Amino acid sequence: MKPRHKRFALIGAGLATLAVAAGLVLAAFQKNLVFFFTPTQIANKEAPQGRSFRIGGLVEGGSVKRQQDGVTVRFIVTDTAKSVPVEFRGSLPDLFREGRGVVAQGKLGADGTFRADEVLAKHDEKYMPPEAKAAVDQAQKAAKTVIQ
Amino acid sequence: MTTRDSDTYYSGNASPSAAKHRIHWFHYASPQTFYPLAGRLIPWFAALAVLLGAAGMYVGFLVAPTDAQQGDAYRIIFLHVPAAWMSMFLYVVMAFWAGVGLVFNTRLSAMLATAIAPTGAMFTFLALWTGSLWGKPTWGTWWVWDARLTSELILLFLYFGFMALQAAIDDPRRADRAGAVLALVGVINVPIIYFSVIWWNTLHQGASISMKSAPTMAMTMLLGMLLMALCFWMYSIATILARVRCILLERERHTDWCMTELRGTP
Amino acid sequence: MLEAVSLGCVRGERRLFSNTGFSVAKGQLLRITGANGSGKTSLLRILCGLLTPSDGKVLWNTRPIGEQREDYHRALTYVGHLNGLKDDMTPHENLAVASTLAGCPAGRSARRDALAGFGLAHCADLPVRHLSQGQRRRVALARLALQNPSGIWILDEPFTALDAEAVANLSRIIAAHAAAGGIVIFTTHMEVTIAAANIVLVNLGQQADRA
Amino acid sequence: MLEAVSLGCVRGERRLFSNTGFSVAKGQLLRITGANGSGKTSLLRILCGLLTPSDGKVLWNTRPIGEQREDYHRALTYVGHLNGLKDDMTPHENLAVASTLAGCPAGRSARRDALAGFGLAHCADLPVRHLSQGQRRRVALARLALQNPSGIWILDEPFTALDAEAVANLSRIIAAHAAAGGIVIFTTHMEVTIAAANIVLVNLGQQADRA
Amino acid sequence: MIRAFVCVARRDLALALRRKSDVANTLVFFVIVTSLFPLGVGPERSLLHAMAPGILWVAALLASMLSLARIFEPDFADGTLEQLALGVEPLSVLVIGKIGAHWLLTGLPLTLISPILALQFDLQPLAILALCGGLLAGTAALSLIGAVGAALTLGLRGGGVLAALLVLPLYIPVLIFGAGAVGAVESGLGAQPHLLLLGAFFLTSLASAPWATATAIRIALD
Amino acid sequence: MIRAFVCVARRDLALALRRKSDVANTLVFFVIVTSLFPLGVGPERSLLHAMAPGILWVAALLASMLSLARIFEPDFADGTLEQLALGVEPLSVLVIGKIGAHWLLTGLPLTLISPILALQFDLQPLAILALCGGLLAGTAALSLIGAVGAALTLGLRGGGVLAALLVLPLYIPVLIFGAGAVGAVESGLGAQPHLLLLGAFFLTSLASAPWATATAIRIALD
Ligand code: HEM
Ligand SMILES: Nc1ncnc2c1ncn2[C@@H]1O[C@H](COP(=O)(O)OP(=O)(O)OP(=O)(O)O)[C@@H](O)[C@H]1O
Ligand SMILES: Nc1ncnc2c1ncn2[C@@H]1O[C@H](COP(=O)(O)OP(=O)(O)OP(=O)(O)O)[C@@H](O)[C@H]1O
Ligand SMILES: [Mg+2]
Ligand SMILES: [Mg+2]
Repeated sequence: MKPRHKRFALIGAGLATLAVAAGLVLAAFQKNLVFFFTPTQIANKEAPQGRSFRIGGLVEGGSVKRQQDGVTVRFIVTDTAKSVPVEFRGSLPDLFREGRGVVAQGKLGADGTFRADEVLAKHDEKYMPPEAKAAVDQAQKAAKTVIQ
Repeated sequence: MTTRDSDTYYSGNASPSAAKHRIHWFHYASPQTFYPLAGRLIPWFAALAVLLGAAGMYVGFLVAPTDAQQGDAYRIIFLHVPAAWMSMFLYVVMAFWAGVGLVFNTRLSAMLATAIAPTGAMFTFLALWTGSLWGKPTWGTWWVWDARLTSELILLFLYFGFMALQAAIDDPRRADRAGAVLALVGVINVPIIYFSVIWWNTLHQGASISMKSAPTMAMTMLLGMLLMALCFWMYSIATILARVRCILLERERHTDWCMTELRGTP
Repeated sequence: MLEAVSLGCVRGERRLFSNTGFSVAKGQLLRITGANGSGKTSLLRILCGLLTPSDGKVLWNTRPIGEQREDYHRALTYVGHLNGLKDDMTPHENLAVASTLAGCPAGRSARRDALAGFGLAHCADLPVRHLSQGQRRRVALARLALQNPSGIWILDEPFTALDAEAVANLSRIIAAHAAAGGIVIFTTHMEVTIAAANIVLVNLGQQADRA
Repeated sequence: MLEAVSLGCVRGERRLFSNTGFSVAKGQLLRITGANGSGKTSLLRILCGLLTPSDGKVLWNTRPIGEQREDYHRALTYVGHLNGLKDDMTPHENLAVASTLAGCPAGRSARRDALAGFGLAHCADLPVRHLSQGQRRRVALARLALQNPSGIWILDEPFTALDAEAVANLSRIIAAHAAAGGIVIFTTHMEVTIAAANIVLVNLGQQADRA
Repeated sequence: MIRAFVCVARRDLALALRRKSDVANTLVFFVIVTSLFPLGVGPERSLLHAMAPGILWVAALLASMLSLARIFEPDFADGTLEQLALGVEPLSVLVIGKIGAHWLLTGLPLTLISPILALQFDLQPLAILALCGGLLAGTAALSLIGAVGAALTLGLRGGGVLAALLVLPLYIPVLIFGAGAVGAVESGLGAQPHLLLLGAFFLTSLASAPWATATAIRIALD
Repeated sequence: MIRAFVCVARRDLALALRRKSDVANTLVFFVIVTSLFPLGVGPERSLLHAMAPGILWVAALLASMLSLARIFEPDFADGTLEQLALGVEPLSVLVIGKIGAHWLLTGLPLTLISPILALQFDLQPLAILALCGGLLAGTAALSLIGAVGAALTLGLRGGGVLAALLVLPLYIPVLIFGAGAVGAVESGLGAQPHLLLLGAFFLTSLASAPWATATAIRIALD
């Protein structure tokens, strides 16, 4: 092989390798590779069993109940299709509100209740003043989007 | 791939005639002309940075409305987002100039890369710091190992690695070239940072501003953010130019033009 | 033909030499002289393409060596201060690797002859770590016997550690290579007589004290 | 007075020499000759006490050196194939450590003079890793100028890598040491003229091919 | 080209087998690290089980990193590296040969021995499979990336640490996905996406690392 | 004698500080190992807490072991070791100088930095104290024992591994008592007996290791 040809061969091989790599990445994103699981996934048994994992979704309106002991909180996490009850002992983040996003880390109990060690608030990418927000909420009342 | 490195290896400043041909294109790439030009530009960029910064702060903290979800805590956005943008942008610019230096053996572009690194690292740190400050009230934690946060941390390490590598090498020419290799290898991290929120579902929010759709953000908020971003940009240019001037003097102190320059400013 | 065009070299803060030019044609010997630290090794490494000169360029057959690295390396054999031998391998194995990398793999018998030519027949299968200083140098030099006959040899102090007999032998080999149309560029502090028609001298002068 | 009594040495499977004996008195030079691989380095290391001979013994002032290691080492300076320099330290620092270990710490000015004597004044404060081959050798040899004047010098190929001027200088220094009542034992493959009254030669013969 | 590649790889293999240390060193290190933990942490089963992916992967990563620190150094010191750079074939091809040999001597044995060590921690068979698969691609990626760091710091003052500092940011994703794969299986999910990403990581480094390494070596010889 | 001892120790300190690597190397390694674990194991608080003594001690032990592997090697390669052996003072005294410098450069910084790393793992103040005390005596013992191994394997072909194999059995008691001290405090018991044993271990090695090391070096030079 002449030096020129050799060089082309090497560059070609490099590019081909990169192409295959890109293919693998795309294939990987077809599967679930996630920071948290949604209630639907849990319902479909796609979430880990007997192991600590994260669950994400919206706090269902009116579901937050503080227990007698004052530190334990129960609420329901939903992705509008399915929902999972969550139990948590500890202090909640400021942004924890009903109807807002939440991510909780913990284990799924045998009774289907998710026992959380940590609760984080997740918000979306929308920033707007309260008045505008109210207006938007009015308009979109029915179609509440599932957070990504 | 061999032609590439062979160019850098043998030609470059080894061919004064080539420099003469390029002179129209690369007029300002010659240190003698660049040095005074940079000196003249710095005050302008610095002034712009101050003005834009003042305007951005004013809009961000006094004009922009409270956010419906987060209240006033969201105002940290005016530092966080511009800093995060600059951290990625500067890395790409740095890698670009380092690569140009490696391929064409031009001294100035390598020095530019060296000068960019500390500013880039500073903005990366700022993004991480403001981000975790912001995370505590909003998410309820300083730090989580999600893809956006981890990859941004890796970016900081890459900046550090670049600087440490250059500091460890005495010979400036070798330092430039070794740094360039590292910078180029690290570029792959930047798209990962940017797209991480799309590829994985992260705790970090997705993009509020994108090319494809209208911003999901009130106009005044957006304005404040853009002003701050411009301010950071101008600030970066000013500091980088100043740093390049220092590096130039240090490296070329034996040349005639540096001698006269140094004597001129006692 | 190998040409150096106004080469300059700066190491650390010191300018070792500048505006050094010469050309060596086939069949010629070039000896570089100069005191310790005058930059001989640096010049040889520039000629090999291992070191980038601070000014000037090296041409081979009128083209810069960087543009034809593969062809140039095929013609080139460099024996530096370091022997480039693996301590854990035998002379035989070392030669096998070296000749393959140089693009002209040598068979076992060719290697045996090369080693015998340098008086190493009896220790060709000892690991190099057990050889004496001079024997190691001989193994490094044995590569010369395997490369193509019209190539460029660049030798940095090839005579160090060799005994008188080996020095005479190497001088003979160098002279023969030049006579066969090869190019030899070398440095040495020893007074060696090489029976060759055409020796060019380049002097790098005293220890480089200039700024 | 240093005496070798019927020394023998076996390395690996090979017997390098046997029944080698000699004695060197104060003011004498001993040059050991022999082809590459004949065992010169091994002999010198035996004389230093670094290598144990397979037979025989080394006496200093009629007592075996192993029984008076501290006194013997105080008198001894060994410069081997390896320079024994730390790459990251400057020549100055290297000399300071070496002289302290040898039991006669040298002050800054003494070290400066020693280095200047070997033409290293201008690179006395560069890290050794930046020095050329010959300059390193000179630093190793500069230790000789700091040790006690009636000591034993054992030098293994001290002239390698030195340029002509430095070779002449070292020969002068060796001759002066002998004249002052010291002992010098050395090997070299170069033809060096040392203006000393009393040179003893020991030949280890051809490359040791014997089983 | 192939011939020179094979020659370099065989040379390195032969040298390592002759010294033995290089092969055994990494393995012994790996075994020691993973076995010391139960000693240090105490014998609690569930604890060890939960720690297993992390320990195994961190140990593998460290073993690979440490053995890489000296991949080019001996060649640099004895002058064979400059002979490689003066060889007829592109340096990047020879570099792949060296890295390949390094992987055969560290990554592969490490992968092969890992199932045995995993038994210590009660991992399930499927998780062990994910561990091996991950290590196979992961250690190869580590070797490739590490070689760049080693070449960049060749002959420098702060060598070892600096290499670690340069290389670690790029190691972290490998660690996360590698340990993630095992964890995913343990918690009843598929390891596939993690493994695919590791594979992609490996291929990307395969395409870019040899070039970067070769350039870095030339710079170091300058 | 004191002068030569101080000279050797100062030389090694100066060299290390000049190369930086040698100091930073161990520290960076220690920091990296302890910080990689949370990445590999996952962020579960209680798990990390339980693992803490083990992780910290294993990391310290590995850091010390790895840095020891090359304590005599560079001196051997550049000929300064033979100059030490030809020095006027007994080699064992010079060896203590070298080991002392090594400890100042690895054991001490490691001990000093360990409280900060311990914070990552939520250890209580008393446990951190036990950790530091243990590391102080423990790393010194590790340096002494490790030096014997390093000298024994100097110039041998299987170097690194062999040293590890020789030295490890002696390291393990240090690990067990060291991690035990921290664990004892965490579970409400006193760390004293563990610490006393570590001290005894240190003194025993101080009395015997330098002599053994010096002898091994002479053998290696032969
Ligand atoms: C240490 C933690 C954090 C890190 C490392 C981080 C990093 C980044 C980076 C790299 C970007 C730029 C990427 C892009 O332009 O798409 C970014 C953008 C952004 N971040 Fe963060 N972030 C952190 C925490 C937070 C928190 C806590 C919030 C809000 C609660 C936040 C809100 C945003 C917003 C609104 C953007 C702009 C997105 C856009 O419009 O493109 N970040 N962050
Ligand atoms: N990185 C560096 N920094 C400072 N000076 C350097 C560096 N590298 C080399 N030098 C200096 O450059 C010169 C090296 O020259 P070179 O090794 O080419 O000498 P030489 O002519 O081959 O000498 P010798 O005959 O001793 O082999 C020395 O004076 C050395 O001090
Ligand atoms: N461990 C060993 N096993 C086998 N042979 C060995 C061993 N060590 C040394 N040798 C042999 O002993 C001889 C070494 O001799 P030595 O180094 O003393 O030679 P020398 O006379 O100094 O040679 P030179 O002039 O080349 O320096 C060599 O022939 C070498 O092959
Ligand atoms: Mg030289
Ligand atoms: Mg010898």
